[in-house]
Amino acid sequence: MLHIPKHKLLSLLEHASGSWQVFCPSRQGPTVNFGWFEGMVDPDLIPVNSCKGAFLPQTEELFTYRGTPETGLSLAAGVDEQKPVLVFFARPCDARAFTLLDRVFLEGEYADDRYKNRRARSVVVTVGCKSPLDTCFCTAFGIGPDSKAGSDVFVYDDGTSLYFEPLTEEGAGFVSSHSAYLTEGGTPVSVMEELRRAELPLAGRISVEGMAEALDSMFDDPVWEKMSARCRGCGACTYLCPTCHCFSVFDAPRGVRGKRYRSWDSCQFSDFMLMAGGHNPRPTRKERVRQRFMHKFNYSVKRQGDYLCVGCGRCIRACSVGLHAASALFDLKEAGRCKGC
Amino acid sequence: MSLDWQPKIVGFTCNWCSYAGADLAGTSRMSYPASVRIIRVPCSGRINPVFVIRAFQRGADGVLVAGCHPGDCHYSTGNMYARRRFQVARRFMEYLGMDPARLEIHWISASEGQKFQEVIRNMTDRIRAMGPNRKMREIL
Amino acid sequence: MNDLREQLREAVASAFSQGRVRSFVCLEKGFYPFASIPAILHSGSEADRVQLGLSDAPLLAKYLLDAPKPAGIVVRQCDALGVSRLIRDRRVKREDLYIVSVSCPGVVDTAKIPVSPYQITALENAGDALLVHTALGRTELPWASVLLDRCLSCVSGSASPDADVVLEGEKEKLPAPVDYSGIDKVEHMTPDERYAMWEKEFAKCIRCFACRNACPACSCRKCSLDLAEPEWLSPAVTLPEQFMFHFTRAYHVAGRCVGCGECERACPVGLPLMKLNRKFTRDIETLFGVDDARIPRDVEVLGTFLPDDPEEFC
Amino acid sequence: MIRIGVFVCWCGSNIAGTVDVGKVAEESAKMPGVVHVEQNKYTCSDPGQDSIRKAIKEHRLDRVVVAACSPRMHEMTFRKCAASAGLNQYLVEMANIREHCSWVHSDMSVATPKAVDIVRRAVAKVKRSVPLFPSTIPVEKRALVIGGGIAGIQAALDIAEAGYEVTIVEREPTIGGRMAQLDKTFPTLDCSSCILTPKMVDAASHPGIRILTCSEVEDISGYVGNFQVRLRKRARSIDEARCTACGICISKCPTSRDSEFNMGLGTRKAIYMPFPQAVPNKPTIDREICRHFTEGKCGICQKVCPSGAVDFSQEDQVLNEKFGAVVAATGATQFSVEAYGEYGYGRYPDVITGLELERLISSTGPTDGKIRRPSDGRIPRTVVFIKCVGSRDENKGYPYCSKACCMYTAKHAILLKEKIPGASAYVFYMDVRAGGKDYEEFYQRSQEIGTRYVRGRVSRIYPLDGKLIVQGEDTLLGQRVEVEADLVVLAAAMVPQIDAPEMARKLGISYNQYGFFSEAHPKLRPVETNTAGVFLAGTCQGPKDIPETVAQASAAAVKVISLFAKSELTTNPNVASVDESLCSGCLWCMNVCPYKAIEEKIITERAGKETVTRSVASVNTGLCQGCGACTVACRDGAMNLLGFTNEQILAEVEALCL
Repeated sequence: MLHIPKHKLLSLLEHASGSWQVFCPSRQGPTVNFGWFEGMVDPDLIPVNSCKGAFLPQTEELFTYRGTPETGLSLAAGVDEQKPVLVFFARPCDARAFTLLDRVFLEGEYADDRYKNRRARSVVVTVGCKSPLDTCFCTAFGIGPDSKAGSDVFVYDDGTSLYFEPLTEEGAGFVSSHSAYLTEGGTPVSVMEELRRAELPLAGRISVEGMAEALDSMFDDPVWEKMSARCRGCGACTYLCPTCHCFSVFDAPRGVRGKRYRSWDSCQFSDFMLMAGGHNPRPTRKERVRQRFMHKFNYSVKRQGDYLCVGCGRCIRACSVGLHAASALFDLKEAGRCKGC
Repeated sequence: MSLDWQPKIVGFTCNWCSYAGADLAGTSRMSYPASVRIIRVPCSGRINPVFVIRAFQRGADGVLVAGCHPGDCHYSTGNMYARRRFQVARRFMEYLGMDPARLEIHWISASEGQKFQEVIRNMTDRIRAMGPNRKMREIL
Repeated sequence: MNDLREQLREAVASAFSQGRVRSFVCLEKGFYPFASIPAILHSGSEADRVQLGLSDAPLLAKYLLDAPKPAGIVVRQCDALGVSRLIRDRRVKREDLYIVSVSCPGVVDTAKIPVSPYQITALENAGDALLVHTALGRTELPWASVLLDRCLSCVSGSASPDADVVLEGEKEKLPAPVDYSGIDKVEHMTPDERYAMWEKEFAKCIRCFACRNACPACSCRKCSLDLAEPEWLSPAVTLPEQFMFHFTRAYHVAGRCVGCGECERACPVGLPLMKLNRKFTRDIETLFGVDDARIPRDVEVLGTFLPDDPEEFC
Repeated sequence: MIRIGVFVCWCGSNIAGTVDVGKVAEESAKMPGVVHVEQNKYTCSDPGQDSIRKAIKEHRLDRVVVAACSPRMHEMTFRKCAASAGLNQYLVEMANIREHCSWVHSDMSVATPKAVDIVRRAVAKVKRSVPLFPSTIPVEKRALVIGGGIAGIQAALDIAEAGYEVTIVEREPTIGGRMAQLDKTFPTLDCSSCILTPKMVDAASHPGIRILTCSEVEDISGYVGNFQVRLRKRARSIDEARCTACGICISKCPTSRDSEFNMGLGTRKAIYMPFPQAVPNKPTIDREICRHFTEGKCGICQKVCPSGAVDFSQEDQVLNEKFGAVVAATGATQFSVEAYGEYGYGRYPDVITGLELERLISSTGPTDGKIRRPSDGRIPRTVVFIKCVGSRDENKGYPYCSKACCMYTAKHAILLKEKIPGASAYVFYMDVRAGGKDYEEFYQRSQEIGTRYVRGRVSRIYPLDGKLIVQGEDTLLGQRVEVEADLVVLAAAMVPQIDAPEMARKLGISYNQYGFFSEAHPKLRPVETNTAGVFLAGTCQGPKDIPETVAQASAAAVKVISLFAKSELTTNPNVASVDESLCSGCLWCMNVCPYKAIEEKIITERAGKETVTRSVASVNTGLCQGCGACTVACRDGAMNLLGFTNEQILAEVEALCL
């Protein structure tokens, strides 16, 4: 396998950033966050945020306009970087999440042009998850520290070197174009073994078996009221989630010029569904929290055939009042069981 | 920095004192740099510090907040609130990294046309030396 | 300890049985056994759920907004200040509340315990130390090193006297002056350094509003930052807008912040929000001679003035 | 669809000389919403205004921007012009390209783009303007005068003479106030009573004036033209209609106490008239000491009253009345000179205050006008006057100058010499302030007759052999002075009534750090307060002498009269306005409002399936003066200021920064 000493990684990325827009984790004070490469990279810690921003930026400019209805309008499409996107050090859960986002943005009748453009020419380099956190439960969704779904290159980290395993044609292309930085030889067998054997203590407490079906009859279950009572209505869970993808579109007019943007939005915000006439179909926390989990564990299974959750645990770490996918799955299971008895 | 670069200064002035002071500078033909653009509000107590941030966001190089001298407010107490608000808000803006010289707060009475002139001249000189503001500024 | 929990449970149960409350805001065991979560009880039969919340306790005051009234609440001093804030802001009425106040030795932050929560079998407060029991044995950690940040500048570990029930147990062991050294550090930077620092911090912000939603001083029915017209804040998450957001949020709680730090605890990306809030708090204290600006007063500091306030404008 | 017309004025060469008006017009035409632009030589002239009217009609303009001079100059002109063309006058905005542009710049290449920016600001603002409608409020044409001293009497007489009803509320049993206690007045030395009592009688007999004595204001609500006032008329225990003021009751009453009117230098009965010329001329029973009330005994007065006017069962009356204007004439009181321990007031009976001396000089006083020492009744030969007791002294009193003391001390010195020929007078002073018509001459006169003015403070007074030894320093000569005095008179400062702050709160007006009521503007609105419809007269606003007091009282009366001359009041529509859907009801806005114009309002609304009530802020548009301080106090963004809305100001900022 091709490999590179860890301390030389930065020079590889600096080279890569010549022809790629690199999205990777870097240390920001006490935490590690995903973001556009600015000369720093941190392969060790699991980032606070997910890397969905590589293809679905929190805020992106759709187009600019100029003129007035009286004088006529001219439009110019938002600047789309010419360089393809390289996601570096995604985690297996993140990579898997990309495949879920693809179903939303690429499949069906309409494809989202801007997502498609970024995604089409991209390469996702995933690092095997050597030290999963106490909040990780990807195995509950059939993912694991060595899962390859959604990745173009898989990287094994043996502590001193990084071993590159190309999985796709694009991945192979990326590796070969950086062969100058890589040395051939060896297979990180012990790392591979370690990843295979890794156990996630949380996953043992969670089972999604039959969850989608159980939820079919739980829309009016009192459990929603109980679960949502503590929700503070912020968007931390949805914004850090690798699979949440809601956005809103709005203008920023400045005199005779202006821009149209789209930005992430969150179903947990009280006015997410607020209509111009003042009606709000999801007026309370209960409806909003229910929407979030029904979407993840029921609607998406019906629509796209998969849970919209990869067990990354980010919502667990993000929520200040302990309302997250794991607690929800646990509580819903309990409630579902009680229904049966 | 080009010497004829003209900074953009947004001036919030109360109607009764400082706007009238600026009028007096005009009727007395006291010239000053064409840097300032005035927004008239009834009282300095109407000036929300958030307006200042908005001005910097949209491209102001400096912001002037002006009202009646404390004790002379047309509404008796408006400038007293303004004084407290801007004492803390200005410190906070500086804490966020805004250059202190870009926000000035002055008490300018209706009879102080000359003071208005001096304030604009001095402020313009200082900001001209610093160059355009880039902090908090949006790119269009 | 357990004794205090038992007293608390009884207080909650009797509040329901005496018809004093229709709901009770308290803490209960969360998904992780050592992380407490907020609970809103609706009958005395649920009183068994009540926990003191020795670790990771979220602050509860804001749940009073929606809890059916009359509503009971269990408060430590930090939460008592939040409740007082809501009362001064007229978002809840004191007569609609049934306050059970408990003394507090500080709340453990399990994130500061270098042991996986799955391994912890029990946590024990042993005076100056926290004893962490695991299957493998016992780890002893200095008490101050495992507390939530907010406990390090605690107003008082005593129970709040303005309560309907006062439960005294162990009290805060740490003298707790507010630490302004972080603010001094920022103040000593040049404007450009400060700007660069905040730019970096604000770039992390994902505008999830966790800070605002957790804050007992941010209780507007509808936040002005959510309005489409006038657009105080654009939904575009760009740096200039981040400055607008963080300026406005901090300015709106200036002189009203109770210093509980729940914003910082709620922030999922770890922004040092108290560095913003405390800047205002300290300036207000020094400029206007306010004793401890964290304590809610009948008249807001920025909603009043003295004719001889310091004059620095000319 | 918004259709803005922009009218760019040349103002002859005033604007066109420095600003390329054509260019401004051209740029204005490109601004969003602008459908019509024209230039005028003089837009404010008749033809200029005609062209605006014509354009409004022809181009169906719904907003107008006039780029010309300062709005402080011609905003009203163009508003009226637009209104005459059927456009709501608040849809007119001015762009000040003269005072703020052409007159302060000389370079056309600089002034022109600035003028364009200024127009852009006005366009952006007017786009967000909405029609506003001044509301009219009726005026209750009755005035309330609080305080029946010379200020209140004068104000009441002037208002009543104009044909409006006035009620004087006086808490003492008689009107007359401080002036009634004085003997002579400076600088003319005419007798105080001789000029005051006729006015008191005039007031009492005026058909338009009602006098309520023993009465106080308990509460005031409402706003200009419409004040709701709750008055309490304390029981006098005398049926005023029956009483003939024969005075038998007074002579037979067995109980007495120190007379307030005589500053404690004499006594009065439990049933009493403060002084013989009291108005109304009816006695009052002091229930605190009357034996009928304290012990349940006595009742002599009732027995001796030939007309059966004594009524022990009388109760306080509470009156709720409506007034259109209020004149506060609550007066001042005398500084408590006990603060100056070194002068020995209270310990040495022969150390007295100026007001006490007035009573000793007065022929209606306890000594029938003979100046006698309180201690032994002897006629004093040497009298020391000490000025600035409590005034101009931050340590023991107040820093302000009490204004009248220099002159009344000069008067006392003159009267002393008149009453006791050969007596000598020493005046210890800091400065002599004799600003006023004939005042300096009056002061000179007091010196000419031999009053010795010693510049310096008195450090100590002590008794010795029936005399008071006054030690001080003559700072002009730099030597110690010691005077053996028979009597020492302290010129005590005028200080606000103790309950002045409470009264100010009832009136919704502000007061200064001492407690004197604050006028709306120290120079230009000296009798108005910051609460519309409340005016000030006399010493409640600050130390004054009689001429000044009377002048201010008449000024206040004129303000009331001009208010009443209108059948209804038009309110300024640029007032605060609450978006109830946003208001969280914290009411912090209420605290910052200087006009008490914001009150709590309980609203009921649907929330889901429930009906809930909650409180929100509500603006009384009659009281609101439109300062906008509340808007910044409002975090919710619920409070806005019509004509200067958040939307407008943010749009202006944006327009200027483009």
